[in-house]
Amino acid sequence: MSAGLKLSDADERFRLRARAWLADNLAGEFADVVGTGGPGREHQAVRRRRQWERRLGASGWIGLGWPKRHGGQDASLLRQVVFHEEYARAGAPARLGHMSEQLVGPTLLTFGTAEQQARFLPGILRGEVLWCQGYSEPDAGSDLAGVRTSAVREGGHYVLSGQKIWTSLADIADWCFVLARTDPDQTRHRGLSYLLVPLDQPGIEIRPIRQITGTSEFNEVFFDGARTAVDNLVGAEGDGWRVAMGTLAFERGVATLGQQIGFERELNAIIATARATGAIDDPALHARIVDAWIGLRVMRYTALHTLSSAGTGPSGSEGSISKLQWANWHRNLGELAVDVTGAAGLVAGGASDELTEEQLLFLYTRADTIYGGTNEIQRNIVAERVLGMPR
Amino acid sequence: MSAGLKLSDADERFRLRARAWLADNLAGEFADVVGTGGPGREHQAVRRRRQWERRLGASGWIGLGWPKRHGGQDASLLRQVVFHEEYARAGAPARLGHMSEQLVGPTLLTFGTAEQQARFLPGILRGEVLWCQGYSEPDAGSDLAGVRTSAVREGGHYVLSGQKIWTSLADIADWCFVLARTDPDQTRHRGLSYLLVPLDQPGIEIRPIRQITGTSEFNEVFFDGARTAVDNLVGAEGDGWRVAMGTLAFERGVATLGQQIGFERELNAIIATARATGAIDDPALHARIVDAWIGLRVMRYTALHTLSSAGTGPSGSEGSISKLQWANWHRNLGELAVDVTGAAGLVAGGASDELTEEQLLFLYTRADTIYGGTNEIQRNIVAERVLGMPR
Amino acid sequence: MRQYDRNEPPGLSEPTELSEPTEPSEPIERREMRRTVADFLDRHADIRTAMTNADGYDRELWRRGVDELGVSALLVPERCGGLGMSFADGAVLVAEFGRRLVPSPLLDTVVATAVLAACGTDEADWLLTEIATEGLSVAVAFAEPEAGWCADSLASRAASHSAGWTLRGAKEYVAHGATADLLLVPARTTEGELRLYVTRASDAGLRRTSRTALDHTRTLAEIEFTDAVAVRVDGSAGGADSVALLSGLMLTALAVESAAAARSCLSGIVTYLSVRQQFGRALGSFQALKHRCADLAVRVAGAEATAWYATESVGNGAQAATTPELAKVVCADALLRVAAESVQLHGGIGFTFDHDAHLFLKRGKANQLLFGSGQQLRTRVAEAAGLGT
Amino acid sequence: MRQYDRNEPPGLSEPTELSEPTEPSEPIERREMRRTVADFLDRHADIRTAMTNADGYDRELWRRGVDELGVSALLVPERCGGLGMSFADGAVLVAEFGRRLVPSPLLDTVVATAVLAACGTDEADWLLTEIATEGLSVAVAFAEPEAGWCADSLASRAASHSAGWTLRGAKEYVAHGATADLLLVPARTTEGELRLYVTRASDAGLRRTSRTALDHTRTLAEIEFTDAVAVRVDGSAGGADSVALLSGLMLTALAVESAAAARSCLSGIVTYLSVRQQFGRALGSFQALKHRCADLAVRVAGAEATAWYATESVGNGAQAATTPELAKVVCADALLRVAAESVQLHGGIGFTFDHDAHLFLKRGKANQLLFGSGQQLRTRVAEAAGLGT
Repeated sequence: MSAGLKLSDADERFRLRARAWLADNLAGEFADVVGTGGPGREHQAVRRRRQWERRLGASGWIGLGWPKRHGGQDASLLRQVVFHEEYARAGAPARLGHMSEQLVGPTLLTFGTAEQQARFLPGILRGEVLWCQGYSEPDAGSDLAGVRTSAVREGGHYVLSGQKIWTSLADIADWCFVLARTDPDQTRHRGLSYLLVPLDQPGIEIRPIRQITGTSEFNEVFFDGARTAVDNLVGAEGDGWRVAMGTLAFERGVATLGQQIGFERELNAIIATARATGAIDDPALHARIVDAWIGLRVMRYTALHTLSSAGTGPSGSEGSISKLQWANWHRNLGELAVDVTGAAGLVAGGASDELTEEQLLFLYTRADTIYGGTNEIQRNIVAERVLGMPR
Repeated sequence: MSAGLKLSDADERFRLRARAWLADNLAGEFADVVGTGGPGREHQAVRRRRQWERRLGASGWIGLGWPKRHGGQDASLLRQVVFHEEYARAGAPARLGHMSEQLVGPTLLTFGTAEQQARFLPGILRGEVLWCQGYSEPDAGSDLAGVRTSAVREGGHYVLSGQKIWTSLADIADWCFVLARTDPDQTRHRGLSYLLVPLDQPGIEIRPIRQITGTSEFNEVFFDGARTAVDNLVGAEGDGWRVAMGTLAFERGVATLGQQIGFERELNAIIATARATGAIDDPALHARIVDAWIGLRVMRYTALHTLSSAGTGPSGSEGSISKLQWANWHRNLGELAVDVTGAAGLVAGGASDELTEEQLLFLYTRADTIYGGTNEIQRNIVAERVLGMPR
Repeated sequence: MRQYDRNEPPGLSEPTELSEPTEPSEPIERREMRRTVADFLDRHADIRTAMTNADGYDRELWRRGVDELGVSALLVPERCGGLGMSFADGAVLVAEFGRRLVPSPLLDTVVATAVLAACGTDEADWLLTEIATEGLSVAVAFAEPEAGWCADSLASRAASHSAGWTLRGAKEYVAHGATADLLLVPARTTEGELRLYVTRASDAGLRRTSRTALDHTRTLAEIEFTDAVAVRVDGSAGGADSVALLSGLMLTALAVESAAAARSCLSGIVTYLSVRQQFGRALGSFQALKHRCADLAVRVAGAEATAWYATESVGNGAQAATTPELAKVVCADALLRVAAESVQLHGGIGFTFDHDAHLFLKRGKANQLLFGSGQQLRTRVAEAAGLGT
Repeated sequence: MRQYDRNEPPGLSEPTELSEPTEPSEPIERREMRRTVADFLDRHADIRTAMTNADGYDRELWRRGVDELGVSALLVPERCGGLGMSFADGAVLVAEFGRRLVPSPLLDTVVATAVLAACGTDEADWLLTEIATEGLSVAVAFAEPEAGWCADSLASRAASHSAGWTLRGAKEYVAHGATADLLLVPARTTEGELRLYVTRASDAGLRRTSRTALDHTRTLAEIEFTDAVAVRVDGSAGGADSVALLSGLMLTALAVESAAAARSCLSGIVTYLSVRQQFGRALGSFQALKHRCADLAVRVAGAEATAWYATESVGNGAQAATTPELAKVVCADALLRVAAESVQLHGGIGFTFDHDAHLFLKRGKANQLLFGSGQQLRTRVAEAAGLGT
């Protein structure tokens, strides 16, 4: 999979530096975190992975692409991709700081005041402060404009009431960025504000949601009189929709090629299983394996194509195409995974009597086509904004 | 395929009678019409097939299910199915009188005046008078309520202006049943009337439409001052929508099981080709062949299931499910057909340099998911009327 | 005559009322039975409690079913104190339990009693009498670690003794095998002949290990037989036929169950989409979702018809021998597809453990795998149809 | 940095303007060329006339292309009087001709000149000079009745004589083979070595038979060689490499053409749906149709990227050897799928000969079959990837 990225000598040196650092650091003190976390296993080794975040931050690997004046490295898009690839290839643990670095950080860089930047960015860059996202609500689903959680100004604070859902990492995060309705007289996307809310306070209750995998990566967050200072408003009051949509746009970015390395590892494991069980000799399963292999290449070429046009092409639209592409591919991979195990897929595996990797993949990938914008929402976006079809 | 129909002894005797009649009549004078007509080949042997219609009529095989008082045989649904099966199994030619017998006949039985029934039904039953359907218009597509062809009353006549399209057999039919707008002040499905119009008159021009197969089964019909007597209005003036929709409901009926015998013949031919070309050893093509075979069984079971509930179950709704089922199956069969021929599918076959049966099937079956209500319309109907989903 | 019915214009009628799924073709008595079972389950079945208790099903519900519905006696001939009903009657129960994913040894018991009734031996009749009167549950112990569900490859051994038979071998994927009262076991005589045996689950010569199943609503067990005392139940005419009947009925029952579950899962989608509002309107009014539901409806209709046909043609020699295989493939595939769409169309909530969407998904995947994979069964169907390569 | 771009909220922005499909990543000069070619074809190409005339293409358009665009000289090295451009430049022409389904020997000529330029022999250079200056068209005569496009099985024979070479054998499915000026032919020496030869189409030792093709926009010929005079064009280093290059470039060119045709076919669907009114609104506003178009857009984006990658990596030994095979499969499948949806979504009009929908459908099916079926190429890809069974 390494083919395709055309690297300068300097970029190649950067790759080697990243590779060496990861090898060194994952071999020693942090050997136990290798391969932990990730879809279906977000509950693994959380304390150790928090420590790992600090290690990453201390060595300057967080905020690679951020401007130097804000503590970043001003690294090119290509180098960010390279780092993601090396990170995935090294089997480094799933990032707990993903939302901190990729969502709230960029939002603050774009919309935050100088004070907010000075206050919040360093903690993110050091890997010390973890953030989670408070957008979805039970009755709104994919329709973010249906947000009902209210934030009422009382003196120097906003007081929040309502419920968020699908908040991953809320149980371990320090702060939450919340989309709340500050103007009750406005409807839909008007009258919303983007607030930074500390989680460790009375008035906030966090309940894990048990998923179809049996594990809990998502939470419900209940606000009942929770407070945050007015200084923690990002953008203008009532301008939260614009800020939040900006955040969403940050979500899909350079991680794609790194993500594909994880996909390749999963596919290789499935192929190995198929050889072991003899499933690879089943024509239908073999055809699906080959299709998966080809599909992974097509995703890689699509990402490289997008990357090669970065800066000149339209932005955002590829995000939805890429999301549909990988989410469907991954979901199909989940079905393939359990199918190659044959009848053994009927029962949990091994002595621990826990679901097998293949069963977890089958179940967990069902979320891929739902979270981060459902397939249905993505198709709307592609049809209307990429193809320009009428509403 | 003969399994599944539970026949009484009397019904079994009916089957044998039909089989014997078909064998006798197709072996002698009409031996040359065996296998003629049908999708992609409607232009074949038209004169001889008109004569065959008369032969059918003379022996009482037209209007089997019609009431005896109108010249029919009052045959049960089961016997109608049996006749369709035997007809298909015998390789009898595609019916030119389909629309006469299955569409306009039932419409006249339900909505016609006694005079209209007396005037028009005997010609249909004798196989002498052929009818075609004037519903679709160029700008309306599947939206029948968008009909623009106008019929203006002048004395004892309606005078028609406008254009119909997708009118199969218009080039050989004697009459056309036309949905026309008699009240120009009304829109959509209001103000339409159902008129019987003789085709052999000035003011009507018929132009064949060349299809993607290169042949022409459909026509455009241009009305420019064409006339028909007011006696030829079926139902009340302005009530044409209801009459026409009744006609559409007649279209899908007992022919299903007979149709499947034709499908089985096509599939068997494809399997024979696959054996000859070695395509059957290609795992992907073999899997598609098996899926097609299974799909044909499922269609048969679905038809039998529907039949077994006839009279007690809801009507109409199965029509859309069955249409989606067979149209998609048949379209897939068309792709399979050309694929099993391998690279030979690139060029026309044989000395005549005409498209092969497989190529014709590939091309023609594209129409299956369009005519008689597109897949899209059928899905709307299933969702809203079978599943009861909100508009 | 149906073809003369009047019809509303497409796209202009009001939605028809949603009614309980029924088999419009079935005799009135059977429809009555369906309603009785449905009422019974609506009142008494609690899937969540049943699937989480140690037994993996609700013993109280079983007991009640024995008393009120005669679930164990249903297919037992009247000569053995049963109700003497047909497999098609039993399929009604399988469908209604399946529609709600009720964890229960019902399916295996229905099939086992049908097979025992067909055996016609004194031993079988004696067991049937006990099953009917005591309300015993039966599990079908068929698959083996090496053979899977391929009857020809089964290797468990039955040895003849003066007192009867003893069994040796290992079985797996036995539904409710850890809790059933009796086990129906195909095994080979020392001459290599395939025969059907019944053992008591309490016999000291067998060890049952419950496995955590992907499908929470159907527990699976491994069973090791080490000289378990058994009774041979098939007659001298030929055990292979009995084993083929057992396999055919299990496949048919799984097809019936899958089709029924697919129908109720689809109903659940439609209900949710009709109620759930987003972007200011019911989700179910979005055309893209409607069309997907319509495609599912086509699939479910085909599955129901196929399950119906397989049930109707049970034991009918005129039918293709592999109708049960075909039916299981078609119906299990349909269920998995509907269930997958159910998770998707429910959005986030469909991904939670508390929502039932995943139970249908897991049942769908499990039913695809039980009694032979899609590919294995397709191969059997293809060979029987002369479509071999 | 792209990830810092602002973004409109989903579902609230105005539709973006539809622009001509471009390769955003391509160098400015190449984009200029694309625009020039597009303008040229928009002005001069008449597909319907070209496909129905006896030649199966428009000789006048070819002549004009030679004069105004240098279509035959494009990839000819400057030392031979050509423009010395790369295969990736040639792919721009292939894409623009493909987008419009222009019947033309362009694709084969682009590939053949690229292969001849890579040969580096005097014979190849001499031919290249003639192709560039005379504006000759070249057809690639590869497939044989027994071997298909499997290079290892090719059986046409080249015999060495004092005056040069003569060819014997039969080729089929030669695009524009009946009208091309030159034929590029892989054949075997008497020692069984695979080599590349060029014959003049006017040679008395060959007979060309035009066949009615499924795809009206690309005529196909059968060619029988009976001691046709030929020139060997590949160097002593190894003809098999040249034949592999020829196969790889043909597959890549077919991929590029298919992806471009898929894109323009999709644009055609979107335009039609946006204009066409039914039930009182634009068809394109129906969500079910939007979602299908969105799925097609994902597919086309993947095909374009794959064709781009295959083109960029031509001759790059670091790439997987079967990238061209993979690209042809992905792109031809995408084209057929888009074209099939195009016929469907255009409704009745899409089923008429006068509408272009069927031309895309036929091109899609033909491109699936040309140079190896999907299954054949998938097998090659799988084996090269170590996915063999």
